[in-house]
Amino acid sequence: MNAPARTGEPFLTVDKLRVTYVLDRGRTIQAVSDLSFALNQGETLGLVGESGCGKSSAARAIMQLPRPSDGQVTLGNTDLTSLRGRALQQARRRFQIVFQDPIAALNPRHTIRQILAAPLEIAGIRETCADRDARLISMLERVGLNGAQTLERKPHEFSGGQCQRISIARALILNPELLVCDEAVSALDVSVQAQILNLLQDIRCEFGLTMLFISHDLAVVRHVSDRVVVMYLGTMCELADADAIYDRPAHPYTRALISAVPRPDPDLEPNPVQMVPGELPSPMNPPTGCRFRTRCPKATERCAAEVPTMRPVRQGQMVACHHPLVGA
Amino acid sequence: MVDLASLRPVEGRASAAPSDRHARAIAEHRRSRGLGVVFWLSASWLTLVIVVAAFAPLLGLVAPDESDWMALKAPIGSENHILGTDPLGRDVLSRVIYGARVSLTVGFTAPAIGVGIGLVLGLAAGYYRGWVDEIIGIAIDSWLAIPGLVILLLFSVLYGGSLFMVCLSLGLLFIPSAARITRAATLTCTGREYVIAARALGASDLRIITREVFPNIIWPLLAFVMIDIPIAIVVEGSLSFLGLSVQAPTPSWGGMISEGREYLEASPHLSLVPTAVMFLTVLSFNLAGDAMRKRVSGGRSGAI
Amino acid sequence: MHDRPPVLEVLDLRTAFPTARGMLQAVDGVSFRLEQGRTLAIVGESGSGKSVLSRSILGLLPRNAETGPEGRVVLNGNDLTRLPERSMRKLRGRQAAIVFQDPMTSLNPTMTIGSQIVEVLIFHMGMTKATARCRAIELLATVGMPQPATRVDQYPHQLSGGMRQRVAIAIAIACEPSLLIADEPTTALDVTVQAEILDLLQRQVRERQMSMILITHDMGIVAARADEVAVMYAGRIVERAPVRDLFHQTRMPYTSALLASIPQIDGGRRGRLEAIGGRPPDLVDPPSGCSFRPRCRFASDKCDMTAPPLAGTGQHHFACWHPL
Amino acid sequence: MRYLLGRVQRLLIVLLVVTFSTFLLVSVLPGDVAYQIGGMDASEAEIAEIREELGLNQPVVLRYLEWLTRLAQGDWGRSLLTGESVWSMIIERVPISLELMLLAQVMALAIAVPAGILSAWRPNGWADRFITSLGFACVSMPGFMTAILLIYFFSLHLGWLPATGYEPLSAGLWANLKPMILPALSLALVEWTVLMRTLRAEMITTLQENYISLARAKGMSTTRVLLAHALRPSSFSLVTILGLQVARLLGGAIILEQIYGIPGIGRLLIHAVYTRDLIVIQGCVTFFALTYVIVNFLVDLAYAWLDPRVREARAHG
Repeated sequence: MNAPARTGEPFLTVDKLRVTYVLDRGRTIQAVSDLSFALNQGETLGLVGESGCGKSSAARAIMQLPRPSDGQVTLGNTDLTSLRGRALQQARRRFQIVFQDPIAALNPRHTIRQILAAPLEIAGIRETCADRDARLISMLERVGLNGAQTLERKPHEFSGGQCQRISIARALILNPELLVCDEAVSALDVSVQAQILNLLQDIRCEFGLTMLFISHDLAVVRHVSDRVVVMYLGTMCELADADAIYDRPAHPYTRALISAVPRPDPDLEPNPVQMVPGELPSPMNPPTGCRFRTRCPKATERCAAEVPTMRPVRQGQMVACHHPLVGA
Repeated sequence: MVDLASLRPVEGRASAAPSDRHARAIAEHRRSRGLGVVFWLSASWLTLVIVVAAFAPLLGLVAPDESDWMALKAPIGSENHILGTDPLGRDVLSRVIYGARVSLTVGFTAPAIGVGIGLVLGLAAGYYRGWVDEIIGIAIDSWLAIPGLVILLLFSVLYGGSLFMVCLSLGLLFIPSAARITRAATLTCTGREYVIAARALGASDLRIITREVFPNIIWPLLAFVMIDIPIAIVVEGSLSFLGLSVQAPTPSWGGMISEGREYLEASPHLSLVPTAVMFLTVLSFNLAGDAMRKRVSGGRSGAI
Repeated sequence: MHDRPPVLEVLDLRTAFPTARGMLQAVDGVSFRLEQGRTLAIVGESGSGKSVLSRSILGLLPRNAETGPEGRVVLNGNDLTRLPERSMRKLRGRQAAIVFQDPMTSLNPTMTIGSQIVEVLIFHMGMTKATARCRAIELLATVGMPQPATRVDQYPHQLSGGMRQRVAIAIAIACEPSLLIADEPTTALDVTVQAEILDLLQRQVRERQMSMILITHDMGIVAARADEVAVMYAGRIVERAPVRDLFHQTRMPYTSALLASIPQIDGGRRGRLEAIGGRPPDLVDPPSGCSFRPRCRFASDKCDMTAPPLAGTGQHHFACWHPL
Repeated sequence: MRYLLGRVQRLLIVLLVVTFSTFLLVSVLPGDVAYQIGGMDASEAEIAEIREELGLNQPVVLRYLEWLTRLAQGDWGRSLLTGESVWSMIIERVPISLELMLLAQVMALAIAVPAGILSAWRPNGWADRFITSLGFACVSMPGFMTAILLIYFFSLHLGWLPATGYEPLSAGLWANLKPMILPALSLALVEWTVLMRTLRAEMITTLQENYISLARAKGMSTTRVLLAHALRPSSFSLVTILGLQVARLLGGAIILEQIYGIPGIGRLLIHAVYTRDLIVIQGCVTFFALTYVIVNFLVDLAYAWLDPRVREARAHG
């Protein structure tokens, strides 16, 4: 499963990404502040956090849908944030996205052929109908659908799982290098989710894809990712290899998140919630210093005074906390 | 109330011999979604009116403005004037038929103009937002601030009673509502993921508008146009009632009703015949439009 | 254990909806019993009929729904299926209450949360407005709402998802019902808030000796919070057992396949998940015999012929000709 | 509060745009008013002199600005024909049009609200079908046709109600109301359908919401669910449509005022248009634009009162 990170230099680097939404007349919300990470070719990075932590805004910013308010995103050696107009549209072939709601991601009025042919038309690939159909059918077969029967039908005739397969086919048809999955399996049932996760694993190896997997489901993220980023209220808490972050979490929030997930084993007593009970602070005026301090059992004055910066605590594990859980 | 959509069954072949329960359910569903007898009744009346109006000259009718001095204010049923004549001896039946031409032309062209322009404005406002949306919004508000009839008055007085001008000025009246409906539909549509997915594929704005947005907003708009047609006929009727629509010799329903007003006591049929014909036509448009809207929007129609 | 009559007894309940392709059999003959103070988890994927079951029990179905004539729902001795709407209404909220899934839409946006609690108290308990308001504030405190006295006059949009679900729970337990149905109460919430809400639910149910039906699709919640479990598939209960038996001695192939396809958060086992093949069943035209047959590894012609009845020893029942 | 200031600013712009465009439109009118004043046989010199005196030769923009500044000081200008102050003409007729419009709206609402709720409760039930087809019948009958039919039955045949005329309130309430019933009814018969359909569509969507299922699960009776729970969240677009209608009805009752002989603003405007009395036309249109702006503003306030979410957003806004 862990495709070896082949080439050394990073393939996708995100540097100090910031996303700010402007509410009416001058009030702004910082959905993402100072997100930075590097991803090697063929590696999968999990982006996990509760709702409102900015993981989806980060994914959309990386996809330049819309462009981030600040910070840089480079894919291979092209700086996506500086691209404009035609150049950006051309570059989009190299990175694609799969959305959460499978049905809403497909235009209800188009047939599956129109949906899958769109990327080819936009990229200006001219070919005869026969060749194009053959290409579409082979891609549909590749994602586990009966190609011939599917082309003529419309999205409402398919189940959630099938629509997601069609979305994946559309994303892969131009042979992208980066695939962003924004809660791609969250809307699916467990049995269908397993099918799609297996499919994602197969295509990752076959297409040599680098993947960014965004989800609130920690178990799914662990299953899919090589490395994981944990976010809270727009900021990065921790970045580490998947096994390290789940077995030896360094940030109190990561530990609280992992312990809160109910395990499917009746003999385990549900763990007590390791967080100060209370509500998520409003993103409009986040707490000073470390944003998690209002719910952190280990918060001190220093946490309120000084914003913690990401620093390594173990080999391949970085954390933004003044009192990391070392040796936990 | 469980929303049926969440229970949407996965595709599967309809069983070969549906048991009676299945048949009953399918029939019940088709009935509530079908067009129904009301639709066919109104559709047939409309076709009758359109055909008769279009081929009026071939029907061998008396010319609408030809006065038969022998039979002034003849009652209904007199020999060569089935629906009688008006005080100037003109045949009521032929005037009603030729009057239909005015009403139908206005009824179809005015909403077409209004929705045409409204569509473009609504699309631009809904898709580009920002200052485009602001300016179009103010223009629409200003347009609504002036009561419709005032504009019609000014226009008809300015340019006299040519049919073209009536259609144009009436068309302008339909722009705000069409623009608002299009803008609302465009806003919801651009929010959906398939538009964002198209952008992610590198599609240009033009392609997104024509291929992704337009096919999805055309249906609610067409359903809405069906409401405008009867309104156009009614407003044209009011205009000709005030004598501001097509000028005297050409007959129009509103004009006939207005002229017949003085003789309400003696020969009410002068007003009541055009009233009845106009009422039936407008009612048929409304009922046919509602039935089609039910079909398009899946059962729970009744949108304004 | 069985001296007292069960709080709720459901016998052969059937519910179907007319659709464009025929009758959709959402609940296809469900029977179970629920003793006082016990928590029964009903687990199943979407389209398995678990939500429709909860609404059928309380009679909250849309008008075009058809319920099987021989179905019985006996709550504290009275058979709800035979009650006229008027007396059914006296029961709802008084003897049985429900908490819905999406806190964002299950509270009236134009009414203060206080008035939505007071309404139930006045209608069912005959309290005056004043006493009902104090009781509402007490209830908000018991469900863990900070500064209940000020929050009582706030509107739902001023509260977070977790807080709104607490208000929904306060409404549900206001009249001390004997049965509480929680229809996926935490699915729309984050995992940390989820734990708090489930703790709250379990505490209230234990303190008030209520029986609870917890509907969910998350096996983790089932393992942690339920006494007994019923697994639903295509409108039928395919396996029913105490929670430990279900996890450790699973007999129904569907249940074991479901457990195997859940990604694990502990331990490094990665590799491919054992996904169940095929697609969820079509409830309008269900397969003959056992509805899991097309996706089951152990299927035989017998499974194709007749649907297996829910049988088994002691408290562990399952509907399968070739149990594991 | 900033939100409301934004709204006021936008509505002022609308006011300016409306008045300027009308001024432009009106000044292009053929058949110069000077001829009206000078009479048909007036000589060219006299006509030129009248035009000069009334300042009709100045460029349009200048005349508009001059008119605007005078309006700002409360001077609505004088009628070119009778010399009577426009403001007094309008003020004299406003109560009449207002009374007609209010009566019609009250009647329309009294029919539309119960009908809307009833038909939304059982979509496609017998009540819904009956009310909807009744609605279509009323909408298909334009105002002037209903007026004629009402006159034909109630005043000509039965003679209960007068067909025309207007009695000021000073002549006694019933004397005032009597001639108003038929016109208000013919107006209400058309307007109630739009209100009913808006409320029906909104109610149908609201009744699908979860909080309605919760209300039923709480054991609330159907009437309580419909009135206490479903009505308020469904009344938002009803208020908007009501606002639009009120603004339109003030000017839109032109035909009925003509038929029923009620000296409202509508008739004043028609007369001004026929006689090309620019200043009066401008005055009337400005008055309509003003009512539209004010009514829109009131609708916004009603929104805040009805929907706490909007009130909350605006408190911060």
